[in-house]
Amino acid sequence: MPDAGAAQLVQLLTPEGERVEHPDFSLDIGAEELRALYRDLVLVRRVDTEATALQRQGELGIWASLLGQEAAQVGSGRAMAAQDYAFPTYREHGVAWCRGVDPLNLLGLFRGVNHGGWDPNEKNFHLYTSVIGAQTLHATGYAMGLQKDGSDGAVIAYFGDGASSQGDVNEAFTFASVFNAPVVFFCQNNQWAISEPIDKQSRIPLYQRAAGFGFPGVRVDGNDVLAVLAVTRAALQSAREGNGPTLIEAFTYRMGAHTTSDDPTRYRLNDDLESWKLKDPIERVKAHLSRNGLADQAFFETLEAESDDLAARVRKGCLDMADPGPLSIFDHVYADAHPLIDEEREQFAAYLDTFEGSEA
Amino acid sequence: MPDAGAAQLVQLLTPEGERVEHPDFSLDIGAEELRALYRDLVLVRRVDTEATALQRQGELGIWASLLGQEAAQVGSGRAMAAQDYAFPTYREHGVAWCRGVDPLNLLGLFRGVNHGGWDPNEKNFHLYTSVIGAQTLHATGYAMGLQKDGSDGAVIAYFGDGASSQGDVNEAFTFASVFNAPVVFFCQNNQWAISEPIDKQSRIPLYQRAAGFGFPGVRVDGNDVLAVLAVTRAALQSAREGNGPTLIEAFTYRMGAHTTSDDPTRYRLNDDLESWKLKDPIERVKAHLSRNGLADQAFFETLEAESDDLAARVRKGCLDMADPGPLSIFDHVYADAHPLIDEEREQFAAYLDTFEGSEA
Amino acid sequence: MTQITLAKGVNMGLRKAMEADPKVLVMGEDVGKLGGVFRVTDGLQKDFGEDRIIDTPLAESGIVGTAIGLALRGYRPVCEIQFDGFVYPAFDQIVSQLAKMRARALGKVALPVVIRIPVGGGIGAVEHHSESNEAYFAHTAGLRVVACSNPVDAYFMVQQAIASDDPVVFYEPKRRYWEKADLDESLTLEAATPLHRARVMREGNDVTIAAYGPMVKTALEAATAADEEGKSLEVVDLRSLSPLDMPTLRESVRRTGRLVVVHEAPVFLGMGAEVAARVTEECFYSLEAPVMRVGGFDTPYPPSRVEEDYLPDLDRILDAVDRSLAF
Amino acid sequence: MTQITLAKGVNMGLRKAMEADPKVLVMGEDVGKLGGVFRVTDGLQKDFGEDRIIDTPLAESGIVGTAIGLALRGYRPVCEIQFDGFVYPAFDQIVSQLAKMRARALGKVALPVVIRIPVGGGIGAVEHHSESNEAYFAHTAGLRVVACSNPVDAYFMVQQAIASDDPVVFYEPKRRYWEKADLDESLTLEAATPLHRARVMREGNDVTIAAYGPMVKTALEAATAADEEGKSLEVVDLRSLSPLDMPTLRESVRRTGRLVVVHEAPVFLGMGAEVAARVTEECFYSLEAPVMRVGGFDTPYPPSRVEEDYLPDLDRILDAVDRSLAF
Ligand SMILES: Cc1ncc(C[n+]2csc(CCOP(=O)(O)OP(=O)(O)O)c2C)c(N)n1
Ligand SMILES: Cc1ncc(C[n+]2csc(CCOP(=O)(O)OP(=O)(O)O)c2C)c(N)n1
Ligand SMILES: [Mg+2]
Ligand SMILES: [Mg+2]
Repeated sequence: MPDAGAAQLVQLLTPEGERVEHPDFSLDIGAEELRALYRDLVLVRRVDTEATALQRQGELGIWASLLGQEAAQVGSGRAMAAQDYAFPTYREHGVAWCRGVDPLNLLGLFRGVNHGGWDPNEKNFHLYTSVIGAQTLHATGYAMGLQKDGSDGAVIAYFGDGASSQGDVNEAFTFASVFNAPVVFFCQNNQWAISEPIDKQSRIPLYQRAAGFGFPGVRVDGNDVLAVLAVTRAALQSAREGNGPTLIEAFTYRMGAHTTSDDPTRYRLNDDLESWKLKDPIERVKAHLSRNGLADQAFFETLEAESDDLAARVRKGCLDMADPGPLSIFDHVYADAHPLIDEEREQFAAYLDTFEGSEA
Repeated sequence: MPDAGAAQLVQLLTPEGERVEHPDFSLDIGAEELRALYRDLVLVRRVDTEATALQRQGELGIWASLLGQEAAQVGSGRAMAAQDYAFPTYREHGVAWCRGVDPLNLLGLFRGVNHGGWDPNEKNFHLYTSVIGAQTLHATGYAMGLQKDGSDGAVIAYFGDGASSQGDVNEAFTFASVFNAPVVFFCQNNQWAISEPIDKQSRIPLYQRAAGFGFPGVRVDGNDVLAVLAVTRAALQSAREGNGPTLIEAFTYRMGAHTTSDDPTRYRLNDDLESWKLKDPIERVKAHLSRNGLADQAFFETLEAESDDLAARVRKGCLDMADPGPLSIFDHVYADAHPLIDEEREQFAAYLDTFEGSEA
Repeated sequence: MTQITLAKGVNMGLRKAMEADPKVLVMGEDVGKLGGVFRVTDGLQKDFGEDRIIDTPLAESGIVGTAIGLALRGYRPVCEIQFDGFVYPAFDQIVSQLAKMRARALGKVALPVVIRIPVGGGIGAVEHHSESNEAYFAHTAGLRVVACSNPVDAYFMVQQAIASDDPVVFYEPKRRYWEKADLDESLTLEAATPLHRARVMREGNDVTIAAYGPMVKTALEAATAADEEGKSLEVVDLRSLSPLDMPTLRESVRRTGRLVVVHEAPVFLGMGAEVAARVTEECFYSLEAPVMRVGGFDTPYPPSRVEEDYLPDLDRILDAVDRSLAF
Repeated sequence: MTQITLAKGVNMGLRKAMEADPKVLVMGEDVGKLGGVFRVTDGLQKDFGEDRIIDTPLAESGIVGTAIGLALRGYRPVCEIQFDGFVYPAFDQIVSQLAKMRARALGKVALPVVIRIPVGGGIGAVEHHSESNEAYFAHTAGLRVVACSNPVDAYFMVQQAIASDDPVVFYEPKRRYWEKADLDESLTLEAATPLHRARVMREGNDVTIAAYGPMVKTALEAATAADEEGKSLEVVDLRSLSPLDMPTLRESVRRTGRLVVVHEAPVFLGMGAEVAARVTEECFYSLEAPVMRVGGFDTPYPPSRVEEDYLPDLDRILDAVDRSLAF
């Protein structure tokens, strides 16, 4: 994994949509693949927008928007091979998309019908983890398992800039480094941890943390899907080849509120937002496609329609989602029989029966 | 705080007792001060030897020997100013000595008559902390307090190579760095965490961890009391001047067992021990003093006698130590009155009274 | 008289304490400009500055660990834990350091640290945001644990907690943050009920209901409903979970002969277990029925769409009352 | 028949489990060449290699967190926590991740992780090396918590814990590590008492003593002493703390009418609270006296020179028996 260029932000596509070269990271990519990436970016943003709307309408309890982070997520998500495994935070809707997880699965959690509930092993995409940083250790352990199995899979552990301060994340760095585990630590530095700017977490760029643990760190333009793809591929490849972990800092910006419960006007000014709008991860790919004749009007129109369909499906699926029954509380707490759970389930069922037909 | 020379082990006195220069760290030191350091080294080793003997004779439950780490502890301990504050692990008997804490205070803990019990504020030496790493956060918080007070004091947080893996230690690095706290992280890398060699904690030299958090790290010859003194003084001064934390890795070797309960023959060979014997922290100062005529036979003889007296006093003090009474269990749990404690104390006193005069 | 919410009560209490003692600090995640995710520290940083209202790195062990260091230096830090489910990374610092350091030092240091925790469910939140973990801390010697249930108590109790020279875990019932009550600001701290005293919120003769935090309101509603059925419930707000105010509980139970303990936390080894065991031992001959416990089930806190089934409500309390009366 | 110590029992049980299933791993601090500070993993690394007996970095959260990841990959990790007082840095990973992940995944993942903890006092150790923290984990839904009290149980129970698809906190009474008993190695796991079943260790008629882990031996000694005074004590080894084996307890208490619960942990919200509350509810009309609790005091574990006063002993158990009989 090249470390040399790390001092500089790796970029392969400028905000204006121009391809640029980087001494350490290159990407050979055809028109079709570019269009596919663009499609991913557009669709994940559309799912996100729809989810935000659903929350406003009371259909979701909360939503953590990925707005502005589409490239970081699609770039890294598309860098993964089938046998690779992702451990997300609560914001990796774009990665979920790339892994083939149905957006409706994500919505269940935010609607409050479950705490996750998709089968992590079906798409090699672990459940969302909301305790900050905890999943980086699971990812490391999983990677240690891959290593023991002699598998050629690798793992990506997602986390935020705020999470870099948690003990768990730093312990994950130590374990991964000492055991040379095939794991890529992918930090989306969106520059905010709720209301706290990045300087409350670190006084130096985050990618430099890796050197302190003995593995390479790279800062990539997190709004550049091509650069993220190239850098993540290289890091996964490096892990696969037995070179151990890499830290990728995807430098980006949280364009929306932390979640729909948050009110960013209390703690940040509009200026930054305006300047980051010019770095939009989708616009630059669109500009690149258009300017170079890599996609025609029909492509954009078809995508628009697909996007509308997806949004409609997500909306309908959300509204159709059944609430869990009261006795589901007792399900899946244990794999094996458990007398206390059985007793409580039985008593509660009997108690609920007393209301049968009554109004209470 | 100079960082440039960090790649190299800072040394000012060779194992053969020769003074050498270092581009970044220098020390102007007279004969008297040198003799005083030598005296410290000899006396702390003597206390340690006596404590080990007391443990063997059943007078202490356990003892954690500092054998081999005298220079790291005396050098750093003597670098501190009166207003500075130390947060030790469980092995900093040499630092305690430099702060003026009576060795008998330390013995109380290992004998089992208390869990510490000296007044930390009397000598600015906190209680021993045995939960690995926890004290580094206390040290950082204390340093933040000094900063708020506008004090010109600084703090030293001691910890071991094993401790570097704990989340708490890395969180301390983050807090200290972000708040620019006047704290020196002093890691005695004695190359073992009980039976685990340093490569189970890190694949690169530990001093490099600091750079990942945005502050300087220095590796110093931990068996060279002069180098440790110079480097620690510089780090404390840097902290005092508002430049924030420094990590010092004192590269040394645990010459004895982890504690008297440990059996190192199960996990390490004698070879390393033999080569480290040649780097003994006391012998090199003795050689330097003798060879340069900085101390005469009378000095060494007087010190020998003082050492014997100290050992005798420690032994007698240990044997004379009174066991705590049963009702002491309830003391000092809370500052203010507490009905449950009061009730239990009363009931237990009444219960004990029933045995009065009986044989039970 | 000012009408305040419970959140405002804590806010005003913090302000009072900070005005009275320059050593009082507030630290935590997002407590500064944002005023905390529940706005409990709203406006404090503007008035007291970044030096006293400290936005920390995102690390709970770091928050509590550095608070301990600040306390050793003479400060009185109030740590905000953003949600109940996020206190566990600080568990070691709380139970091994904060709780034990004074005894370790034979009384030579004091640890006046307050850990504020918004607690419990009922707000439709996602996982980890609705937990009730008071039993962990109440089982830990060296800590004091209290829970406020209303705006006026919130105002006084947070000040008392800060004034305590012992570490205090201070629970705020998050779904009651917006409940309102009138506060007489002219009342002094000295006039307030002592921190570790329970309070009879409603007198009754048939069954005693002991609750705390968010469940006090539910218990009072149950008492009103029971009244209509001719059952007279006495409601005791425990307020202090460690230590427990046994005299108040004893007096009530000896009179009514029956006790139902209510909390959101799982029943197994929840506070109800201790209250039941202790009251039974001290009031054995007065009890006409075993102490009944109404609490969360012994499962992880469920998804929000089913939390109303998980949480004790009026009906489940009345059911327990009936079961008690049936003995 | 082989005579083994309790430590050897765990060691042999681990070996059996590792031989039977290549997915079983042991991980922790100093578990390799040293064989752990109590030599429980002695010889295992030599036979199973560094890949399966893993010396980890010194970080408990890291140990449990990576064990969870390994479990997700299909391994069955057995984590050794060096001493009871050092499990707290892993608390978040245990209660928020290990305990809850299966429910979070609607049953789609299993977390067969065992956390071995040498527990309790009586060995003259310094602070943090003598704690009894089972109540924290027993209060946590999603975990199973067991405690062995003798060499034969140690051997079988550790294998059963490893075989469980649920996470198990496995307590080993450290001051009983050197107690000896005969093991019939020809017995299979299937023939052993199920993991979550309590066991009547000695039959009696007057008072039931419920104990677990290190206190079982003490309770049996108390029973012998009581016998001489003409009091017949029944001793139940709870073995499983979560879930509790209520049928066995109920049957005993309904017969004797009296119960004393004994543990080293502080009484306030200790296991005794739950046992007392539950037994009282289920056996209200059979109880002639309130359930008595004998445990550690509600203070931090004291310095070793006074630990014999802190720990429940034969006399304190007999005192509780007398108090029970006096009702
Ligand atoms: C241990 C823990 N503490 C606090 C929280 C509350 N919390 C949720 S998200 C968040 C900020 C996270 O910031 P960052 O890691 O940068 O990720 P981002 O939300 O920006 O994607 C906080 C403090 C939590 N979930 N877990
Ligand atoms: C949190 C925690 N885990 C485990 C232990 C047990 N333990 C005591 S000392 C030690 C090794 C410490 O190694 P190091 O940090 O290098 O310090 P040294 O003993 O070499 O001075 C261990 C694992 C502990 N005290 N605290
Ligand atoms: Mg962020
Ligand atoms: Mg060491």
